[in-house]
Amino acid sequence: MQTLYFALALFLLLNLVAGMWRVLRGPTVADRMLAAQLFGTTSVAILLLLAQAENVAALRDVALVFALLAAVTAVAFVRRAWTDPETKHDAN
Amino acid sequence: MLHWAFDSLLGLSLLWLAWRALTSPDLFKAIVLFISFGLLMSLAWVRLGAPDVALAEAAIGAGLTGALLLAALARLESIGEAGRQKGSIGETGAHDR
Amino acid sequence: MTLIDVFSAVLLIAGGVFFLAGTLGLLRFPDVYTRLHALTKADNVGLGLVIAGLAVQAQSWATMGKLLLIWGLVLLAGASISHLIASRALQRGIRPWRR
Amino acid sequence: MNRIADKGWSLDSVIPYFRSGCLRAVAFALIWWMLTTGAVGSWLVGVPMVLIATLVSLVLVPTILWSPSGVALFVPFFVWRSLYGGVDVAWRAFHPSLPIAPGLIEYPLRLSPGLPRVFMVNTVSLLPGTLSAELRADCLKVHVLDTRKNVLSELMVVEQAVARMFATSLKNAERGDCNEQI
Repeated sequence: MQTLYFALALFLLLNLVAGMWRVLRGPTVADRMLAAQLFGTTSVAILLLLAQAENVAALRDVALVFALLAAVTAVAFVRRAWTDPETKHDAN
Repeated sequence: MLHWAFDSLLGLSLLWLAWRALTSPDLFKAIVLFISFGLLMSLAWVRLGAPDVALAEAAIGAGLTGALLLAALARLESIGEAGRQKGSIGETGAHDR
Repeated sequence: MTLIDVFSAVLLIAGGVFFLAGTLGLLRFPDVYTRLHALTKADNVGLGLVIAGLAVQAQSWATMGKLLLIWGLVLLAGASISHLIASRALQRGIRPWRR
Repeated sequence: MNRIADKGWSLDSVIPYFRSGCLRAVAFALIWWMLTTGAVGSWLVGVPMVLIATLVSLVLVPTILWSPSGVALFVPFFVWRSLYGGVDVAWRAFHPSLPIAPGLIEYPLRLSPGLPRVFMVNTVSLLPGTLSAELRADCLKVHVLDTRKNVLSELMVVEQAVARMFATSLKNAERGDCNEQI
């Protein structure tokens, strides 16, 4: 079972690194933010797998914080960083 | 073996992320890279056997600082918009479509 | 390996497949809205399956409850964030992609 | 508890608060138990926290009407449909030719405003092929992954289930607000 947990964690980390391409590529700001969102969900899964594999219960708390904070950054993004009124860049 | 692969992938992507975040000319992209860096750094602390540091890194490094940086960028842009018609500060993100 | 182990392994691997689908969707789909579809649904189902796979192995009821709590939080956050991003994208005038 | 004091202390007005207060205290205690994974010593902090959380939630959201049978019906429906949604979108992402035909549709909401509506909006995003994009007046803009499917009837089923869960009835749809511009 231990091997499976680690293999799956590695696989999820690979997924995460592949998602990095979307952060670099864009094209809109929302796309980059979305990719960061994906990282949050994937890291929650990785942390839970590691918690089970190494039998460290504290990692589940870290996963809980990840789940909460993904929302905080995304709301900060929508409410603050993406408010400038001009739409001409994206409207084409 | 699997531990090894996991750790080296984590370390390499951390280095790469740090480099991209530092050198990116697009501020918004740099912030998102910084947030991802914080998330991966937190995973690295977990692998180093320090879940408490990982907790702090996730909360402060990725969450709080990320939100503050986004707010700061918005402030920068609005200052840039007010100060001039067309310039360099406000041109981030959405531009490269 | 006991029966529970096999069951949990199947759930975990299925979860991994959904995560892969989420990443593929993020990379392949043509615009913000369709990518949001891929992220919210595939990732939440993937995480749900991984959590279900771990929950059947959990040592105590409280641990199982905590896993479910985490899933609920991610679900809630994912759904509301995708709505926020989609509505703001519409406001900003980003047109949905059409074939 | 200020709200109660304002309205005067008649027994009839206190009883619903008392009932939902008890229910919420139990729910918060359950959450605390999960968070601390059953550590006995933590209840020293936990009991005051549960009480404070209950009071704050009563002040912020006085009462929510909900029916247990509606919830019991909704949960399996939701789990099944969201699983189907994941399979659906995964299939589309894996398929070499990317079989999607996205578009926006407008759906006239019949749910009452407030919590039921917010719940509906969040649920829609997790169900197969739909993503709630904008909520305005009585109209929900939904982004659909495949416009060739009949999404409207699915949305109606969801709305019915949500209404049953919050023990409210659906008002008649007024199509005046929708259909203006797509």
